[in-house]
Amino acid sequence: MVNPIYLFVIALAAGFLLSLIDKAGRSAALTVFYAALAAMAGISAQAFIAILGGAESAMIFTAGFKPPFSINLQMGLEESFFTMIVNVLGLLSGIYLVKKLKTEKVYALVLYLMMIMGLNGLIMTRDLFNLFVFLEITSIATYSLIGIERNIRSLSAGFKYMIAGGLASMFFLIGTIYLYRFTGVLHLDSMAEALDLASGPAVVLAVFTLLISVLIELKPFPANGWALDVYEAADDGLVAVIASASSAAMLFVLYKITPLLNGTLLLAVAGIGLTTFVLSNLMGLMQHSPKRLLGYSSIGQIGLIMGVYALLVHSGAASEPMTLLLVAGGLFINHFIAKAGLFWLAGLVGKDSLEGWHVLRKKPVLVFMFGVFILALVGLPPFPGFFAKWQLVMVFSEKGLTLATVLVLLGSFLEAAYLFRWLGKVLKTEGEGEVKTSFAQGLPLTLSALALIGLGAGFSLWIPGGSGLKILYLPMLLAAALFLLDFLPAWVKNTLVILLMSLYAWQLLPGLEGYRFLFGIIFLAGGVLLLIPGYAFKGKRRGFYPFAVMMYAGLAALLISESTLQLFAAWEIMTLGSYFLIIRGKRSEPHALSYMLFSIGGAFVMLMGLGLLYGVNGQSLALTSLETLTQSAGVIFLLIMLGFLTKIASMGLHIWLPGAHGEAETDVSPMVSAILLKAGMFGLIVLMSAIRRPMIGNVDITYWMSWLGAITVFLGNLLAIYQEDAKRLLAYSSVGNLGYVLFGLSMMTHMGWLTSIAFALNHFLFKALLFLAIGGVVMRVKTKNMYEMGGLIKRMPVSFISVLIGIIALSGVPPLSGYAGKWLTFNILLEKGWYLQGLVLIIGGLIAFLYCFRLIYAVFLGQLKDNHRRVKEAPLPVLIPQIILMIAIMFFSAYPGLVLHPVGDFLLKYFPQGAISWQNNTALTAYGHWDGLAVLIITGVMFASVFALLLITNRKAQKVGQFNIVYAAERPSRPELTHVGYNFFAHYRKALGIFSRPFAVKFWDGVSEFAHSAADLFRKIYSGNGQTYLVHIILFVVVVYAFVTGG
Amino acid sequence: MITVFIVVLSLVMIAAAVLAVQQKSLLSAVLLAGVISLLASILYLVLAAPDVAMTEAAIGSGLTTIVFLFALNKIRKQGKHD
Amino acid sequence: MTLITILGFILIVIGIWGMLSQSNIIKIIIGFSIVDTGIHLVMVSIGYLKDRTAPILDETVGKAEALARVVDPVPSALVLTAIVIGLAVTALMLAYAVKLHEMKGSLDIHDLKELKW
Amino acid sequence: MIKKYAVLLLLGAFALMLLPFVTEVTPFEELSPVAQKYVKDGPDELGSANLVSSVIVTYRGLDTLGEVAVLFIAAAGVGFMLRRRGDAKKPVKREASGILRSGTVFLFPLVLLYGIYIFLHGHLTPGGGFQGGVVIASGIVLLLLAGVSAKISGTVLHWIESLSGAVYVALGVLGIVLAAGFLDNRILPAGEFGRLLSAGAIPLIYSLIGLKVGAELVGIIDAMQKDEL
Amino acid sequence: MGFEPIKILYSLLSLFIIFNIGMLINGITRKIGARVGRRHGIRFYQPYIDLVKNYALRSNITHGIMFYLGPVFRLTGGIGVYLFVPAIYGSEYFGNFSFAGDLVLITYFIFFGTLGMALGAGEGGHPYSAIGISRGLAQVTAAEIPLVIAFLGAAIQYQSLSVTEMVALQQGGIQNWTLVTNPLLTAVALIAYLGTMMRSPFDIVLAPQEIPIGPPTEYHSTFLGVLQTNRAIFPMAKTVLFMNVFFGGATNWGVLILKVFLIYMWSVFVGVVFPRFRVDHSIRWFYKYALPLGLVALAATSLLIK
Repeated sequence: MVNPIYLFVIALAAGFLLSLIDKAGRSAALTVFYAALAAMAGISAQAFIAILGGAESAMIFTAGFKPPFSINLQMGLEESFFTMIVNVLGLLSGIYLVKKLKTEKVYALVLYLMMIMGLNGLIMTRDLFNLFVFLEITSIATYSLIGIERNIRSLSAGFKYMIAGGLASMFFLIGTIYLYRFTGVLHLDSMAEALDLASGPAVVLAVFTLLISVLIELKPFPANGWALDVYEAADDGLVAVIASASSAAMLFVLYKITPLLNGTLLLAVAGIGLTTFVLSNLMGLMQHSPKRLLGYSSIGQIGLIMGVYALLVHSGAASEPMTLLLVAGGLFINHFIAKAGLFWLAGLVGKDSLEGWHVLRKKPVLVFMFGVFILALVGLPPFPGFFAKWQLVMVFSEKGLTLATVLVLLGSFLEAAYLFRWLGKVLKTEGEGEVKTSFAQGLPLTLSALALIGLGAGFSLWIPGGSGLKILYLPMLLAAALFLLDFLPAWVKNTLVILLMSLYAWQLLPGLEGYRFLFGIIFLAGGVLLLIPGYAFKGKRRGFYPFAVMMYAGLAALLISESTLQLFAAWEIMTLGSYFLIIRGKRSEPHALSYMLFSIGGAFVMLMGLGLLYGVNGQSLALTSLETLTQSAGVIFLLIMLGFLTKIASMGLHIWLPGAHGEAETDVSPMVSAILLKAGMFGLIVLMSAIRRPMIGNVDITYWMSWLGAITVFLGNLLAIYQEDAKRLLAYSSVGNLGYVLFGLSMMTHMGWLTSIAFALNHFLFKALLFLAIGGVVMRVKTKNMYEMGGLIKRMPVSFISVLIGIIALSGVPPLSGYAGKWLTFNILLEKGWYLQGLVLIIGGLIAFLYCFRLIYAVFLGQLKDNHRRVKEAPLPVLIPQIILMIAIMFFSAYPGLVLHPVGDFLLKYFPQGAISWQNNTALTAYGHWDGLAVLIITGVMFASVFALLLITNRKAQKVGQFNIVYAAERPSRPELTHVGYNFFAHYRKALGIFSRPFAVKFWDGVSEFAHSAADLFRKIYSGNGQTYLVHIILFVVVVYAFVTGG
Repeated sequence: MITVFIVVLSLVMIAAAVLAVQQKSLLSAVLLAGVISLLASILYLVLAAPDVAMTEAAIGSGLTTIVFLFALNKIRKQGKHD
Repeated sequence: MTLITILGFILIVIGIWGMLSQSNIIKIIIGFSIVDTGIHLVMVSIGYLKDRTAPILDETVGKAEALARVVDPVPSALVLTAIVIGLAVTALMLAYAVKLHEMKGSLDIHDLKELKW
Repeated sequence: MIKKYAVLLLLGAFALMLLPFVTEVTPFEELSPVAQKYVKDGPDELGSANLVSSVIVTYRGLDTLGEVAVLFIAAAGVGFMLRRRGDAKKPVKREASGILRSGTVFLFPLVLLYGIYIFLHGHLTPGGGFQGGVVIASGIVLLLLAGVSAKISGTVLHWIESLSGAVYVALGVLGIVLAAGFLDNRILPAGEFGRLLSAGAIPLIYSLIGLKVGAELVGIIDAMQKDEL
Repeated sequence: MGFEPIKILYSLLSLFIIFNIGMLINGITRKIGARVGRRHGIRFYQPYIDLVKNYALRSNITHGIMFYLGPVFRLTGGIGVYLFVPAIYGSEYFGNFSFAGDLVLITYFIFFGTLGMALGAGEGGHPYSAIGISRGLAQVTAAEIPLVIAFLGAAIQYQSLSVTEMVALQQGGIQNWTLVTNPLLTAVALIAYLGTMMRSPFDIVLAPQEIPIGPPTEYHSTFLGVLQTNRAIFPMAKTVLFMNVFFGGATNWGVLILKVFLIYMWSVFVGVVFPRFRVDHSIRWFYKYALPLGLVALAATSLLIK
């Protein structure tokens, strides 16, 4: 290992000499500058590698005396890592800034170098006063560099920063000198040994002043207005260093002074950190300036890291280095890279509005990076933040830190809200403009994006239970490959994906049993089927296939997941993939956002549940540990269930669904509706098969689930009948249909579950069919409003037949497959005796007829509109799966037992008292019987006979011309006059309007409104006045001290 | 004796500080701040820290004041352009 | 020398008062330098031991008796550094002030509200 | 108005918070462990009579190097902030009174000499590199005021500043090579206690510091006094 | 239970019988209606004449394939409902095809015809037929609420979904009929019956006055013939079902005819007495009165079986 002191020697020597070298030309100076930065990065990286490889950590004793007599520097594992990332970031940001550095005075180079050196010093020094010196070096260099921008915004931000930093330094000095007074040393380790916090209030005060100074540098709420201004105004390359590297160094300082702190102080740090995290992310909701938004996010993340770190230390979890590394380290490195990347991007884009960032779309690679950074910040797989957050929740739950977990997840949720809003805007806003990139700017971005991905992979290995994530490797690899192959035409990729997915399914499915196999068929075979329409899309269809594969990867992994980690990772990957699929729709942006937010919210609630499970059940990650749960089973059940309920869009949590499914592309709608929704159901089955009697106190949760299911059916269907938009109608219908599923599951009986599965299978078949058919129509007629269509049976007969079959199956009218569910529903009602819910459910089911008819009538019947006289039948690739699905429906209608019988047998495992038996093709229960084939044949024969009768008697029927009719003594001349489409069920609205009021929408709107006004209220404290910021700092100090001392 | 000296000196410094803070004229405020430093350097002598005393006198009261004055001068020359 | 410690803290509070109440940037910087002076006084007073002399060995204070006769040299050394750093910061602040005045034509901190919320 | 009182109230609370520092802390009864070592072994180990100097230059030498760097950064920063736009006019030369001019010309060498004296004797008497540097700088300020040389030779200053800094760092590295560690002043023989040429490299380092600090301070003042436009 | 080919013949016979009953009752009720209104009215065999006439008519036009298929769906629905009901209790051969399914099947199969009719009329050339369907569907779904409650109640009471079983449990005299054992539920059922019979006050769907060309009138000639056939069978099928579930069923054709006639008369009387509801009125009426009554009946039923 190279003596790490050379880090400083190189920086100082280069710094001192740069202005001389510059006289020989700027390129010489730049060469030296980059060489110095590279050498520093190299030295620290080499030290890191050496120490990882088992080398002793290096102690540097300056002046040749041992501490505490002289200043010493330390280069251990932590230090080498931190200096390495700081130096590498410094080098990259330096490269990023090359254009600026070429033209600025040589001072800029000097200052930049000194800033980086200062950061190294902050990290390495073990001497308190020396820390102060390095702090000042860093600060002063930073203040000066902020002046690099010759504009008033930057300058005033810099000034505010300076006076705030001045106060922080003051506290640092006071703390330092008093600690010297009490311990007689300045060397940190000796000081920690000599310090006795119990010996008096002054000692506590001394530590407190030191701590508070470090905290102020870490930008706690509300003493952080200056930092926000700096983030917003300063140069992007510089802010990347300030936000990432400087924060990293300061966090490390916090880490170093931790031994001085006691429990109360640690709790104070935790409280401050988490409060900052939640509030700054709350305020982030109101931000429209990208850089300020990033500022809020940075401050929040730093707060999160310090809060979490303090709690880990306080709870003793930090004594396990791996825990500290995975949780705090993961959160940290995630933020470190992603935030730097985003600030660099900000520099490239140079727009002052979130919408303006759409220019990134001109360069797909940049969008990809942007996505990587945003997703990493939100904490989604496969990025380190995800694993860190997961481990955090596990550890916190184990230690019983529920409140902290809630705060962390709340803050993360708020952050996700604004980050995804931004992402959506970038992906969807239309407009002019472009981004110019250079190699120097592209390099740091590329490297950081790659680093995030690589680290994500690394964390997935290091995390406990991470080996289980292997199940995701192969599919994710395919997704990654598809990113690279995105330049290929769509049909090639489509074929590739279909082939590989079929192959994967072929490998996977035989290993599954029971309901897993059934879901496997739905997820994978269904997935392949629904990829076929992809051939109808021309061009490259950029960005479709990677995410489609990601979604299916998540789904497939869900099937075979055995640990909570696998389940959750698969869940998130699936969500992520589907989000990107959904947002492809033309007007999808707000709906995709609400989909994502509900999903993330649900996932976080679920995560709480999984964490709790981990905590109370002996730190087990196995899903089977749900079964042996003895305490808190009800709460865990409820939390996990809520996550799944969000995905199946139960009433109240459903408001994302209509837009998300309705606005998606033709082949995406059936994917997310027919397939994706089943994931929630699958989750529920996994959960409920483990916890059979979920009680909270004396309340049986399943009882309320059944009510929720019934109400969902009723309201979902009721809302569907009012829709004018064909796809939204189908979407609301999905809400209702999943209500049946929930209801059936809540029965907790053999037959109940069978009902549920029958509904699910059927829903998959008909909803895929309907969405494809309607999607095909929408592709052709370019509108989704049903009242603008009509008479399309003449132009699109196959689609018509699909819809006809689909709605018969949907409505449950015999002889088609939908009837199975209805029949079973009556049976389970008798069995279970929950009549009231059942009644609501059945009434809801009746209402379904209304929208079913409307769908087929308004689109296909009535009169053809003038502008649709030349539309063609939907493209063949869209029709083929429809035909397959129709055959499948017919088959399932005739032989329901072929599916339900084996699944029922499997369910006996959970419910030994099976209540349904099979005689050939007849299903028998204690209450009734049903022979699907007989019904189909009888109906078929009757139909054929009557048809034959009519053919015989009326075989010469002549087609009447469209306008060859008279009504009300008028001969209509326009098709609109002969087609009633708008507000078709007006009388229903008149009669039952009260139920159609969007209470849920209003509720969530209210929540959102509340959050935004709270955000607006809070952020008003950042008045922009530097003096007010000082008041905040002093106030912050006094208040925290009052809390710490309890008086 | 020495205590009285310190107390008197302290009172003068506090008065000077209050005056410097509340003073309307920037020039006098700067000079008062310089005076505070100068008096502080006397106190450093009392505290048996001649090195500090020298430094404070040279830097704290001397150079700092000069820098202040130069800056004020520069600002004055810029004039008000609003 | 608790008296000087107290004086130091009083100066600190007065300086902060100036920083918080004066809107002129120069006055804020003056407040800051008063705070600095206060801190330095506190620091040096911490290192003082009653009835001892400066930590410089000469004829009157020999090597042998030094241990019992001199004050703590460490705070002095620290303060030396702190003073220089204080100057550096003050100078930079003044540079900011000059620059801000040049661009804005005003020294009022209330006018620097380009960025908020 | 309310704001004013609120601030006062806040300051009151703040002062109250700081109270334990005054009421609960007793002065040192004896030297701290670290100081004891410095006082006891310092003169022998380093050969410096001024213990503060030995602490500054050697025991806490890294602080001092950092401090020099801080000043260096500040000088760069101030110069950077107040840089003139490329095509600025030449500064107007101001005429000072004749007495001041001739007085300055007479005084300047003396001031310079005094500064050099201070840093060379840093290990013996109060004062050292910083103080000396300041004195040199104030001499140059005098020159500026007198308008003797409104345009201080940037090149010379640059060279002094850069080279003294670089040599200082190089001496530090020599410490690793020749003595026990970075910035160890025992690269030169300790010499006879109390002599000018003693205390190892302390006088040398102090000189370098003096030169560098002086140059830096002049840089700051120069940047401040230069006329815009 | 189980299927034997001979059943097909018996079923056809059963169908034929019920068709004639339907035709006759149609005629008779229209006569009664006219007499109440102090008109002379038609001959009781008039429906037969109309039917023959319509089948013989030659004005063969169509608005499209669905228009053509609509009546097919409709009649299939009507016949199907009947064929899934075990008409004569205890008769091995007049049990129709009830082996294929139970009460639930019948309940849902009622919609088969409704849907088909709606589809057919939907493709008709006139906007008003669509309005008629909209009203019809709305009203049907509302009227189905008491219907479902009634059937569910019966299923709860007898702990079975099989119509045959329900009838079996009602054997042994009038005291065992649901009418007696659970009058509240039967009341609900009778309300539902009204709602599904498309008679006043719930006949706005057919509403010839407001809508000059209601859905059936779109159809003519053979189409109308098919629909008329259905109008003979379908109400009878429903009536037979009600009879089975609430009125003890029938062990021979005589009892069946008597009971069916009496139950049918109920709707006729109400229809004669009450004026017509608007659709939103009737929806609200079913939700406001029938639903609560149904809930009370359900509660009573669940108490009853305890």
